[in-house]
Amino acid sequence: MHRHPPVSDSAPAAVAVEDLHKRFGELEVLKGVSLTAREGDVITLIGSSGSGKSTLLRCINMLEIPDDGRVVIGGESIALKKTRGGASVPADSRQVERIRTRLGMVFQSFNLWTHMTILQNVIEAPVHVLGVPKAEAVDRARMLLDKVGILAKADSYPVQLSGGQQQRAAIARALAMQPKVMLFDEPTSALDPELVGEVLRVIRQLADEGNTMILVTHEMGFAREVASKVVFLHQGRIEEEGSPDKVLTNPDSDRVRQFLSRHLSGAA
Amino acid sequence: MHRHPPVSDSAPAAVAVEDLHKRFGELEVLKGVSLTAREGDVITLIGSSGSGKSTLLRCINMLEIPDDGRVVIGGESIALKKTRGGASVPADSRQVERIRTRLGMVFQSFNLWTHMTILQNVIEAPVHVLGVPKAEAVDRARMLLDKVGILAKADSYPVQLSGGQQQRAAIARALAMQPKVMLFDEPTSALDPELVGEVLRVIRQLADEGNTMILVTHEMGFAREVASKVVFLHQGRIEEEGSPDKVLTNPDSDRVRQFLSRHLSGAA
Amino acid sequence: MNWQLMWDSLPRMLGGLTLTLQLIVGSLALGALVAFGVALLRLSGNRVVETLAAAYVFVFRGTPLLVQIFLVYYGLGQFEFIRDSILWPFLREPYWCAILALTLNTGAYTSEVLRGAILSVPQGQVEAARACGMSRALAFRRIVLPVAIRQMLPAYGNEVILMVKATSLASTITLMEVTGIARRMIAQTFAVFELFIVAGAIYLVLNFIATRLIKFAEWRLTPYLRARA
Amino acid sequence: MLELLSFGPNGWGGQLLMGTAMTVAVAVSAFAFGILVGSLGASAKLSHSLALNVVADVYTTIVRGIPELLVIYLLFFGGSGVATSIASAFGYDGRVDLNAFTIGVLAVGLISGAYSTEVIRGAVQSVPFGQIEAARACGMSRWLILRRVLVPQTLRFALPGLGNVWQLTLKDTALVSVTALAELMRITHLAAGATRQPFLFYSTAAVLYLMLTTISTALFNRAEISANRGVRRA
Amino acid sequence: GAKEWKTVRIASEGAYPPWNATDTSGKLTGFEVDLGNDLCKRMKVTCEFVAQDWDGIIPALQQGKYDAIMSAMTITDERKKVIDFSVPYGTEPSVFAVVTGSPLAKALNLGADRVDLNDQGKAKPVLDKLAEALKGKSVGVQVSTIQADFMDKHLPKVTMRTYDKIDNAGIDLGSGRVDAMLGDRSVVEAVVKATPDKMVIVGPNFIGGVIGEGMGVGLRKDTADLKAMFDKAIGEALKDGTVKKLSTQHFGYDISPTK
Ligand SMILES: Nc1ncnc2c1ncn2[C@@H]1O[C@H](COP(=O)(O)OP(=O)(O)OP(=O)(O)O)[C@@H](O)[C@H]1O
Ligand SMILES: Nc1ncnc2c1ncn2[C@@H]1O[C@H](COP(=O)(O)OP(=O)(O)OP(=O)(O)O)[C@@H](O)[C@H]1O
Ligand SMILES: [Mg+2]
Ligand SMILES: [Mg+2]
Repeated sequence: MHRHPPVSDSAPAAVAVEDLHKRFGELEVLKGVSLTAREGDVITLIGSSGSGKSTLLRCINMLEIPDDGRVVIGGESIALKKTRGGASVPADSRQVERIRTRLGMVFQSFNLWTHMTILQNVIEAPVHVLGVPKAEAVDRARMLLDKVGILAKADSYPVQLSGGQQQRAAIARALAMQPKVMLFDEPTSALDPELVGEVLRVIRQLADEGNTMILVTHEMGFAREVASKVVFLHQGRIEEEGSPDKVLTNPDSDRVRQFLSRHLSGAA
Repeated sequence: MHRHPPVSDSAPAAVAVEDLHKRFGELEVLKGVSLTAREGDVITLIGSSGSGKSTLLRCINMLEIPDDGRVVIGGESIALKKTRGGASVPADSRQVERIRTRLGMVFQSFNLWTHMTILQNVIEAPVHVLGVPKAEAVDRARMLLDKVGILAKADSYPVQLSGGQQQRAAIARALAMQPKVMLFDEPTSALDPELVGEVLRVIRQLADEGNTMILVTHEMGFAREVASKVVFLHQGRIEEEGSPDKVLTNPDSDRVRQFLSRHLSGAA
Repeated sequence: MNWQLMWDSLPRMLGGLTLTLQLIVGSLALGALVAFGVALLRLSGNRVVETLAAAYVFVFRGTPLLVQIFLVYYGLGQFEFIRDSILWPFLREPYWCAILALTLNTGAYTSEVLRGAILSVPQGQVEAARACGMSRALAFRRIVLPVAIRQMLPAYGNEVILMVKATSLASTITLMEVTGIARRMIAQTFAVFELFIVAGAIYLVLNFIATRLIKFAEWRLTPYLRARA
Repeated sequence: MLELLSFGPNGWGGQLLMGTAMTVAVAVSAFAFGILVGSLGASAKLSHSLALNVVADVYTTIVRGIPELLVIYLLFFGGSGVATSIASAFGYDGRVDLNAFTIGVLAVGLISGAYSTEVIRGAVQSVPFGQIEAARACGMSRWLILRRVLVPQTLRFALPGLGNVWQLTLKDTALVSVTALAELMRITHLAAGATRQPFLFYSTAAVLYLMLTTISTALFNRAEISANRGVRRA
Repeated sequence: GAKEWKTVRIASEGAYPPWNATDTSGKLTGFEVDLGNDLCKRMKVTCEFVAQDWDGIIPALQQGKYDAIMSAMTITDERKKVIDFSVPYGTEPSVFAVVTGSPLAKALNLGADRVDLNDQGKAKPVLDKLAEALKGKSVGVQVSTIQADFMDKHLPKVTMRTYDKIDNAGIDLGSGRVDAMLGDRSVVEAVVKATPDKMVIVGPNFIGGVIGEGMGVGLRKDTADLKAMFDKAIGEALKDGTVKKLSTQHFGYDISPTK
């Protein structure tokens, strides 16, 4: 079985998160998270529901503005400033926009644009953000839709798709930007095992090409297969991180062991 | 490990689906599906994305009206009639409403009511459909929320919840009606392994109490653990059905074998 | 009912149709521009600008159009410096006063409709756009505005209908559009009822056409809603 | 000049105040009546009965399509006749005279109702379908879904539109002045005519209408905030 | 069968002083209200005055919302086609007003004090001169009035602008949007007086013809008995000087119709 090779420590950092804090009102969701993803890394975030995984991903591309800490993408630190009210905001929205073009994101709830067909969803950003010629974008989009197996649905609207089809459309939309870094929030939650295998193959290929990925998943098998590093988040803190073999088979933390022991070993 | 015992053939049928057909425009999604769930049965629907699993569940409680075929719940056949335009509609909407109170449903996309808190979401139907006294409904709701581990979120609104928390709220909402039959559309897609184990336990308990469940899942381990019968759907037809051991380990159909072989055996 | 009179009055009233149509089209087109600008200002994030835009909307939504037309037409003419300014050749004409008052009025209403529609675009849709690196402006142009415009069409349809009828108030500042002619004929025949019904029928036809156009636009622009069925 | 606006024997203050009160009374009654009519109209439009669709469509098209003044005239001149014949059908003979207030409320309410119909219909259609499906799946009846899920969610989408309809209704009451009901606009006409100070009185009327708007806008904003709870991220 | 009249409901606009007005307590007042009360006393009926906007005043009479109109309504052939009138109880000439010092102030001095439009021979030359003087000019009148009819009939080539209220024509005259205004003498006087030194009344008083036979009580066609009662009462009031007295009180001069 092809496992992802560990990425050497000397590779440049594609994403670095330093001491990130995020609060919603009273509730502190992230309590100081630090994480580095090197080029070619595939980092899997696991942890129980509500532990802050989605929030961490959303902070990385500034959909949520962290209250404290730094996010560095490809060596460039995203500048934040405080408003008079004490809230954090990006100092330079141009910078955030520029950086986001290098970050692809697949949302837990897909967020396809309902007023566009699937094909239009996929070509939208390449054409209007990157300025790719329309014909070229369409070609690439069709290729991507084919890769995820929903080319037949290219001219359907999102409401006409099954859950798994929507999720695949969202993946194709993110890939169409050819981002250096991909953030996936449970990209396989609505997919059947066959398709999970397909997505796994896509992710591996991207990683081999030197792209970086951070993904949230609940499927331990998938995490083990795909990851170069597994990070276990617990109540807004990193409880344990390391190679998949280490974290998933022989964790130091009792909490992680307990989490894994509840996992249905029944499957295979 | 506790496996679900096969239910005897003599138990009365809780849900019977006969030769169901459903078409969306040109696309025939269900092409004659027949299925019987006896009291205490836990039927798992598996199959690739777009094979019609959600549509089948939605036809059972008449959220989609089948173009042809019969649905019989607890011995009562749901009467359909044709409009002049040729579309099928329920002959008696009272009957459908009454039957739905005996059918719980958890949606693939949760569909929590956004204008209500989680607690209000859970007590809504018991209080207003079944006429349960408010105080009693609240007690039961808190008990259920506790069971699925989100009691702390009782007074939050759905947007404030993480994906897994929303899914658990949706499960609690369905259980609050104490339905005889539960329809679950990927009830664990957003849950981590620990919570999956928790849901498994709830489902088993319900089955032991004589309730019937039909659920769609992509997790073969979960299917194997929970099901008394596994049904494999392929392009709108039942390709194979039988005991979990039979279908998941030693299927007759090549298609099923192929589907399972792609499954990541890696996990355990 | 004097059917003969009603029939005979029709051609004369239709003589005012050109003017009525000019008022409708002119004020709707200019009003849409104003509305768009004002809606943007109201969402700009700049306190001062937002307050000014809100004040404009407040005043013009809050007072009857009749009073607005009256104050624009009779009020502005009271000031010596306006009569001496280069604007007077325009403001002297009831035609331009009517267009001005109608434009300001519909601009205020339409900007509210548009703003509401913009705010109702689901957050997830915007986030997805921002996550692709779209700037605020681009996300606005490609995602928010198209969805908002589709969403606002029914409410905007109401506004169009209101404007069609509102042009009839131009008769109070001496313009001889359809209603002006109707009132002049009433002065001659005292058949208030009959003549207002004929005029009403003309507006009804105009509005019927307007609503069908809006419905058609709605139908064309929302294939994704029809897709459900 | 300000003496003309005072509450003394030579001032129009008292009349203006009473006119304002009358305007509010007509507007509130008509708006409420309009919401009722609008809800019926919207449900007719959304129903699957072709007959109801057509009836509702004819209603909104005609009432919205003809100038408001004509609706008021029609009721003013025709309303009593209709009421009389309805009454005689119930065995009452004699003339039923609708007073100016009733006519005003009916006329403005019918107009307001036609606009509310459209606003409510649009709002109902923007409620995400999954929300209704979830309610159906619990066995809720149509009526219960309406009351517990559709109305609260619809309200959220409809409130801005209904705010507009309210403004419209408030100002349509000005046209009721043709029935000589002593509302704000008529008092303004009279005072302007009697004192030959049109600007003073029209500006005063504008300010009074603005005051009503201020109050009602505040109320609508509060309603919107409470209807929108749980919608945007906290 | 003729009904026995006990109360008579009379409509008035209440916004056309000094003919009719509304006071600051909302009550109808003015010459016509005082006269109406006097007439009712003579007819031995109770009077009830109702306010009604000018635009709908005739249709509402036909509908039976009230029984009579006293609202400075001139008796004209057109109106007679739809309603009945009593004998006139007052009359007023129509006059022009222009801005002080405008060229029209001179040009409209047509060398006649009073022009009876029924007297075609005498009226013709004056009207020709008038048309000549107003060539290319615009005149403001109130909508639905005899002055509008006058413009239509005698000055069809002159631009006419119609206003809801004669006061508005006055405002536009002041700001230079129209060159002249035409209206009932008492009302034009009031407008001119409200802007002292700015406007003047010029030219002759026009009477007769489209200007009508004076103001009468408007009545439904099916109430001949009421018309007879009003005719009789007005005749008495004119004879014993009541009309003259009330008119002097409200207008400062006598508006009794001249035979
Ligand atoms: N409203 C609709 N209009 C048109 N096509 C539809 C509609 N709903 C579903 N479909 C199509 O029907 C097919 C079956 O959909 P369904 O949602 O039942 O799939 P599924 O088996 O649940 O898949 P998944 O595992 O991805 O959720 C899909 O091809 C989908 O595109
Ligand atoms: N907008 C918000 N307002 C208030 N609380 C929020 C908001 N968004 C998230 N939270 C809370 O923050 C916590 C972390 O949420 P997050 O979505 O990051 O969890 P997660 O790890 O992705 O969980 P899951 O696996 O269930 O998706 C949860 O307790 C959630 O209720
Ligand atoms: Mg999450
Ligand atoms: Mg599905």
